[in-house]
Amino acid sequence: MSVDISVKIGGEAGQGIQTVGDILARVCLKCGLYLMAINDFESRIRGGHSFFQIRISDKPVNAPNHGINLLLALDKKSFDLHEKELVKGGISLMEGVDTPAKKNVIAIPFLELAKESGGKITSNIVAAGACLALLGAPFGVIREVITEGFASKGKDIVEKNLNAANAGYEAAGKISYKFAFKWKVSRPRGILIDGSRAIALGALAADCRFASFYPMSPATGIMAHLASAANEFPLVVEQAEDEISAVNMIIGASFAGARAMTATSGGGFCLMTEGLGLSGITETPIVIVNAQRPGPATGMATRTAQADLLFIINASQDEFPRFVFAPGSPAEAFETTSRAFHLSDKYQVPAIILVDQYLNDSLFIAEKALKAPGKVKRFIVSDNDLKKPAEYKRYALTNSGISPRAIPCNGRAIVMVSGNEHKEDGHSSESAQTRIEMVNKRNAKVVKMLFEINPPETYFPGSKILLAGWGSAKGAIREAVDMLRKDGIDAGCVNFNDLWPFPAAATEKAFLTCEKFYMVEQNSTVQLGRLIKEQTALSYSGAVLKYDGRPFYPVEIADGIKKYMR
Amino acid sequence: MSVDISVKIGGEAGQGIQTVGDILARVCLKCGLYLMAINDFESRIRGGHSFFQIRISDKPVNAPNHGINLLLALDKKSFDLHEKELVKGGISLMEGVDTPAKKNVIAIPFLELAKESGGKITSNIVAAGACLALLGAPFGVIREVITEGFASKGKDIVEKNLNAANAGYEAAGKISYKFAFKWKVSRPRGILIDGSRAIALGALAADCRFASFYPMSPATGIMAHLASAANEFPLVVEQAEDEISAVNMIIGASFAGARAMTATSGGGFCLMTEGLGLSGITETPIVIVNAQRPGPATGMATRTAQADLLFIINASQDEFPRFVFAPGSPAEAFETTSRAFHLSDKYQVPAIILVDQYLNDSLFIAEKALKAPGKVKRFIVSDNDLKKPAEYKRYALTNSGISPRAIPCNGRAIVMVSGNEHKEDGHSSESAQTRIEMVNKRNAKVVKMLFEINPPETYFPGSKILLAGWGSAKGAIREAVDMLRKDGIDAGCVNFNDLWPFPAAATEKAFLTCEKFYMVEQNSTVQLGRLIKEQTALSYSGAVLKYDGRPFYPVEIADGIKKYMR
Amino acid sequence: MVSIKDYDSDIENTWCPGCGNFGILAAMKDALAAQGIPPEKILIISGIGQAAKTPHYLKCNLFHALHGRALPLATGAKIANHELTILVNSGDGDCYGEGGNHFMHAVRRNIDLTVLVHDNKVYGLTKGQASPTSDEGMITKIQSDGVLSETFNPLSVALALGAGFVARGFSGKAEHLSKIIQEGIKHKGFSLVDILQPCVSFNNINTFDWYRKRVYALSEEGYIPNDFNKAMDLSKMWGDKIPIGILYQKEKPSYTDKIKKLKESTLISGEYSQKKVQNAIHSL
Amino acid sequence: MVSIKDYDSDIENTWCPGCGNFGILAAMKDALAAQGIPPEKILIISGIGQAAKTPHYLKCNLFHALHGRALPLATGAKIANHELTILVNSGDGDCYGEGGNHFMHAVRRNIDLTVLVHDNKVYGLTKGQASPTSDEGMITKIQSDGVLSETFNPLSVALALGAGFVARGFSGKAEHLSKIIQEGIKHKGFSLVDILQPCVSFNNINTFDWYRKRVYALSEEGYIPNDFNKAMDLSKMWGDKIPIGILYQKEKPSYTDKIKKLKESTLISGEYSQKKVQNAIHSL
Ligand SMILES: Cc1ncc(C[n+]2csc(CCOP(=O)(O)OP(=O)(O)O)c2C)c(N)n1
Ligand SMILES: Cc1ncc(C[n+]2csc(CCOP(=O)(O)OP(=O)(O)O)c2C)c(N)n1
Ligand code: SF4
Ligand code: SF4
Ligand SMILES: [Mg+2]
Ligand SMILES: [Mg+2]
Repeated sequence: MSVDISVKIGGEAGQGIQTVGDILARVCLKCGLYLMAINDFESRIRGGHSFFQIRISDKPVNAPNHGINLLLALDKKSFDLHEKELVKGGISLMEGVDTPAKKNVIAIPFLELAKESGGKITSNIVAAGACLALLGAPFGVIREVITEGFASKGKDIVEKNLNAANAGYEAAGKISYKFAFKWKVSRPRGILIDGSRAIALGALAADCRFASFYPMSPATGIMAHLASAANEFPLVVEQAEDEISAVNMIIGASFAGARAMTATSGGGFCLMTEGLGLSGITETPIVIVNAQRPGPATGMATRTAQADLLFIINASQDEFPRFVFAPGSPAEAFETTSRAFHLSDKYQVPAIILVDQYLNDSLFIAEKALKAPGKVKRFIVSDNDLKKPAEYKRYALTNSGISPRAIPCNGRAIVMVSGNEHKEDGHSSESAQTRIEMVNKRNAKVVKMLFEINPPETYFPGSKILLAGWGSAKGAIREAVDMLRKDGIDAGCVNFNDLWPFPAAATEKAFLTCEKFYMVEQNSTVQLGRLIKEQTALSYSGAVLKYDGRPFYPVEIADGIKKYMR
Repeated sequence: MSVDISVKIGGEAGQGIQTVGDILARVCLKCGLYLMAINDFESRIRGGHSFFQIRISDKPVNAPNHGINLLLALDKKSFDLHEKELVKGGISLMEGVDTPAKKNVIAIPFLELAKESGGKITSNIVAAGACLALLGAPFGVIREVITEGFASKGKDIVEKNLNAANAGYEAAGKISYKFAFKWKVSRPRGILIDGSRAIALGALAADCRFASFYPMSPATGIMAHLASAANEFPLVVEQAEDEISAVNMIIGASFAGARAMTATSGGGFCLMTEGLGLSGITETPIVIVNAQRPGPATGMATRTAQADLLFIINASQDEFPRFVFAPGSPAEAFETTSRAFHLSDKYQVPAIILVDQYLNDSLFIAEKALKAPGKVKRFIVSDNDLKKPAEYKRYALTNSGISPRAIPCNGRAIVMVSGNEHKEDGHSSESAQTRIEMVNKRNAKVVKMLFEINPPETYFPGSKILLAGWGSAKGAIREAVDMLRKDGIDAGCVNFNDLWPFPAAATEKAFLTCEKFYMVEQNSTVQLGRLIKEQTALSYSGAVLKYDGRPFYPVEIADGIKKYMR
Repeated sequence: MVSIKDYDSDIENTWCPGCGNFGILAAMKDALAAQGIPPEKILIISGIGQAAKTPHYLKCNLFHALHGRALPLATGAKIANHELTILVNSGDGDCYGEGGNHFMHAVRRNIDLTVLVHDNKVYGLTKGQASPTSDEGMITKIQSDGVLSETFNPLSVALALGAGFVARGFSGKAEHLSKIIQEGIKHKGFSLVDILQPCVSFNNINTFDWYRKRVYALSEEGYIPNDFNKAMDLSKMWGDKIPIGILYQKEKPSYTDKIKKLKESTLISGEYSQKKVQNAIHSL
Repeated sequence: MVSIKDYDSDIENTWCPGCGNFGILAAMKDALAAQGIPPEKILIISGIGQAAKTPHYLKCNLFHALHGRALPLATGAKIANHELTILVNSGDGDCYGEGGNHFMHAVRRNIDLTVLVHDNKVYGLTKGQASPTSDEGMITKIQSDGVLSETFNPLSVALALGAGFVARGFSGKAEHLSKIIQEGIKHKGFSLVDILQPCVSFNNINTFDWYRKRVYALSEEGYIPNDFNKAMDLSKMWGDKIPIGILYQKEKPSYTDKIKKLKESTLISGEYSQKKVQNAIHSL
């Protein structure tokens, strides 16, 4: 048996779609299934239309599927909008008392059942029960999940929700459904995690001590996770008056010795660009997460995009080294965030992590355990490390370009830092000679920074054609490759996590033997493709681009590539 | 006879160096000479060290010269710092009573002479007189220049300054000087103008009605010129509380129907990037001048650089069309500014003009008259132009991507504009389809915008090797070409004024027949070179880079290129 | 004559049912109709937030701009064409958080805008973080130990900045609010109307009920808003009794009044003159 | 014991001869020495401007940051290590213009910084444009018809924002100023010291002489700075008599006092715990 089923739960914001999705996901997890789920919602709090789409499989899945097998429509609009996405044999489950006219539509009186069991408010739980029953999930696991999930709210609430789930389960239990499959209780395949949470955990694992931010979708979740964990850690999460303040606060905190980060989206990042440069010229480590959404300006606040790459790489006036990363999954986001802190600290440069709404708000299974290190290595010197602390120079010229970094008021070493061009001691300078030395010193770091950069990840590297992408599109691209190969096309792919300093040699190697390569990006001007052209001897042959604010479906990519094959 | 003489006037800020320079420049102008002059100063108001370096020639000169023929040292420091730059036969003129030990140093008691003639404060005028006498300038012209220059301050002041000039002139009159030459009164070769003023005049010639800015070197001069002219025009110049306000104010003014601009430097531009995107997505025309200086962050406030190109082209999240220009002289700055307003208005996109401290603060002769148009064409519709004003849609889909632009409260057409992704009528939208249409609509403009882009300017285009640069480096690059050719190297150059949308075809054509081309830029990472690589099939073979905050001397470029020839 | 219906927009409203914003919307339509300003003659500028969606929900010329930046954008529009009647819809986060600097300097300019701040004491659109006006101690997902900063008092600050029209409205009293908005429109200069606006989704402290028990209209007590010190005292009143109405009003020249050349004509209707530009070029 | 000489820096001073900044520099050294804070134990953070050059001219740990952004940077440093004694040198443009929003919110946080605003009522470093505190009507190269905005009153605004330490100094009275700075350092919370600082190059209205004729020390009159209304009245006094000294002082918990976990240790001296992170990872 091979399971690959997508369930879409649609309704208004505020109808409890998330809860239904969460229950489904956790039941799957406890049954040893793989899954991934996307969240689609509008820039409003109540009403409108949103959905949660979960893909359940017995093999790893890392992208959403286009066709859906089960549509749980919590309102009429959801049915109207998504009915056409049902695959053959798929069915729609809706609120209703009468038997519907269409034969692939099943009506269940969720509300009535809820009233009878757990109360009006539990009608979404009734629906969850019904969904799971259709799919053939065992009620015992549902019971476990609900009991755990509502435990903090008290026994009574647990009971009500169990009743509601049961009512739904019973109501749908006898309906035969083409895509029902055999479930078994089994060890979870890993942990269930979205990008936001992964980044927050990565920051904790890197001993982040201070985070300052100004709320902005889709970055806020990261900070909410950090804030909720903060009380357990030597960590302060500060909401600033604006993004300018946020970035300057973290520079101040880092200068004073705390690892520090911020998270924002494009508009907020704009406001941080001057601060980014301050981090650059003062060589103060900071980590910035830029969670992309469609723009420019306010654009589409709750949608996804990959269109800030060239901006991020070139942001702020003049030039200075920086790291830019774009993880392809929550597990990578965890790793990358920790690494960003480490490398930013080690090289005294800003590190920027590019994620997006899709990655931040989607649930994935991380199979490999996320591990916190036993110790966190810092790169700060104190008097004991210095021959003559009283003569300490913050910007001492060195071969590597890295000067020993002391923190203020921590001994006899006096730390002087300036956002003006400065001498070795940190005082401002008008000298041409000093200017050249300092530019060269900062640029010199790139040599070693490049050694830290991971090559792009390859999948069927020897293939005739290669697809290339970055960040969150990885899962969809890899699945598209599988599809193309199934159709007899010798395709592979190359996915970039580490983007700057650009791994030019590794990139040339990755594309060495292919005949052609095609970019797959969520923007309209092929940003990574252009970067590869700038940085290597290579040119892409075409591109599959999507910029409607929704994540890639693998089939869209495969179809896009096939067009080039003709 | 061939004249090519450089005079450097050095001293403390506040010593009146500018006035001396100005007199020299105007005397040269009235004698039909060519000239160019640079201003070098520190980020302070009094004291320190600054200089004005004027190059005088009987042929057009468009870059400073490395060697100097006459050093007027208003203080000891100036002498110590610059003595070594003197060419053979060059002399230093200094304050002093005794005959100096060194034979190429001449001491004149400027202060004493000033006290006896025009008063203490006129000692710089005494020095100016002495300089001009050494060079052989006719006193009659000096008299004219001083009389005109001080006229607004009253007869008495004019008299005093004339006496001072005369005292200096007499004191140095008998000294024989190798570089003295024959002066004759003649028609000026053109007008004397710096980049700041040229941009301000270009804005006036484009009927700019509103300018808002926050002071920042080296952009402030542009606004000071505009402000001083404002009373004659329907123009308001507003000092904003910060750069964010400045850019949003001009968007508001432009939306309401006024052509509007701002000017800033890198740090301020950072703060404007979000507003730039707002202009992009709302298709509201604005003109931004970014006057470059070394960075990042505060960097070197009064120095020059060309290191913001890639930032400017990619600034703001997501993608939208924009124009980016980089004029190579004040005359081009005038033209380009006017054109920027016109094109921004026509295509409803932001236009950015990249200049720098060197261009803004240096004096050049513009030989061709600067001309204001008889009429300024606008691209605004009103009810009369619309079939059904009541059904007006600000973002109506069109083939060109340009929608008719009406202004608010100007008839029955209701104008609705949103920085969210929007429908044709301007209301926000969550639709994937609308998003695609609007991205495509905006991007569609690029096709026609490209037709507006001038190809890079070539000089000895058929040459074996070509130098390539952008913006203000043009004069120095062209002179370097002359030097190389004199040395038997078959060199030419390609200078970019119009940078975005990038003129890829014209660029490929320009480099078609050369064997190799070399970039000449004032940054450390070859920004234009990388852009050419990204946008064309071409790669540069090397680069001459300068990033010490000082402008290029042609000889540095020629020497840099020669290194590649070996 | 204009009627309230003329302002109806057919755009779907995305506010939560029961939101305090509806009262403000109603008051705006009422005020505009009462002042006889037809939809094509009003310009409404907003930032980003729930409050900032308002202009879409009534028929008007509109610019829905950036978070925090409505005031400078409106200032530019007003200077370009000072005959425009401009309202600004902003939120407490938009106007006093992200846009705080513009708020201060717009007051100093006394630029003739009527600024309606939908003050729900929370960031609504981004789901419930504290705003500058949130009560000290208020607990949110981010401020899990409660808000630590002192509550921002927009009225006191506006007064200290020298504002010439400082008022407070309550979205639960749309008629009273409409009157204030009308006075704000008539006032030639910067008019601040901070509006108590319950957010039913994220603020369960400052609810409709909470306010209804506390607010009282200054006008009913015969208060005359011309004394700075009294106004400052009233602005600080927050507890069992919360005054609404105009706290302070003082006529003084607005920004565009002070720009001499605007006496003759608006900037946009000025005349281009080739000759003058040519003169400027040659006045070297 | 620390002596004033210990703070000497061998960096060339780039201020104009006669500039009011020299008095402030002297007062700072005096205050630090009097408080016995050695150079290696003081951190001075500044924005950009003439004022912001100050930390280079005395021996200290320093961060010369961005124009307008000294306060958030200092806030981050203070939260990271609340044992730091932090002074901020800022200008009227830096603190009330570009940095206006941070000023408002730093006051609201009551973050324990001593903020010295060198208020020369002009943009010095950029050569004489009007600043927020420039007198209405002041003529400059840019404001050729005179400043049109109302003069920003930092003391009134700070009071309205709830500041717990609001003072005014005069750079011509370095001794008096030193005392204020010392009180500011001792005050646990946000301390604003707005300093009347003549700019001899660009402000020929508010000169040393002009001030000397007008300033009087509040302390000499036995003024007790504990009454908000009196302080507000004093803050608005500007003319023949200009009060200097502490206008208002009120002790209340500072921002870092309110963050519970900082009671135990500074953030930077906290302990990393692998176990806790691992717990967080598994608390799903
Ligand atoms: C530069 C920028 N930062 C952050 C955001 C995200 N954002 C949108 S609305 C909002 C806050 C809204 O709060 P408020 O102004 O009080 O309006 P409300 O929704 O409460 O009416 C924020 C932070 C943004 N759009 N742009
Ligand atoms: C983002 C940014 N904008 C503008 C500037 C230019 N700038 C430097 S100092 C200054 C004003 C200084 O005025 P003030 O803060 O009053 O200090 P002062 O020089 O008078 O002491 C300005 C506008 C800058 N450095 N950065
Ligand atoms: S979140 Fe609050 S402010 Fe926003 S619409 Fe809902 S109730 Fe109104
Ligand atoms: S310009 Fe003014 S503030 Fe700056 S150093 Fe000179 S006198 Fe002082
Ligand atoms: Mg709000
Ligand atoms: Mg100042």
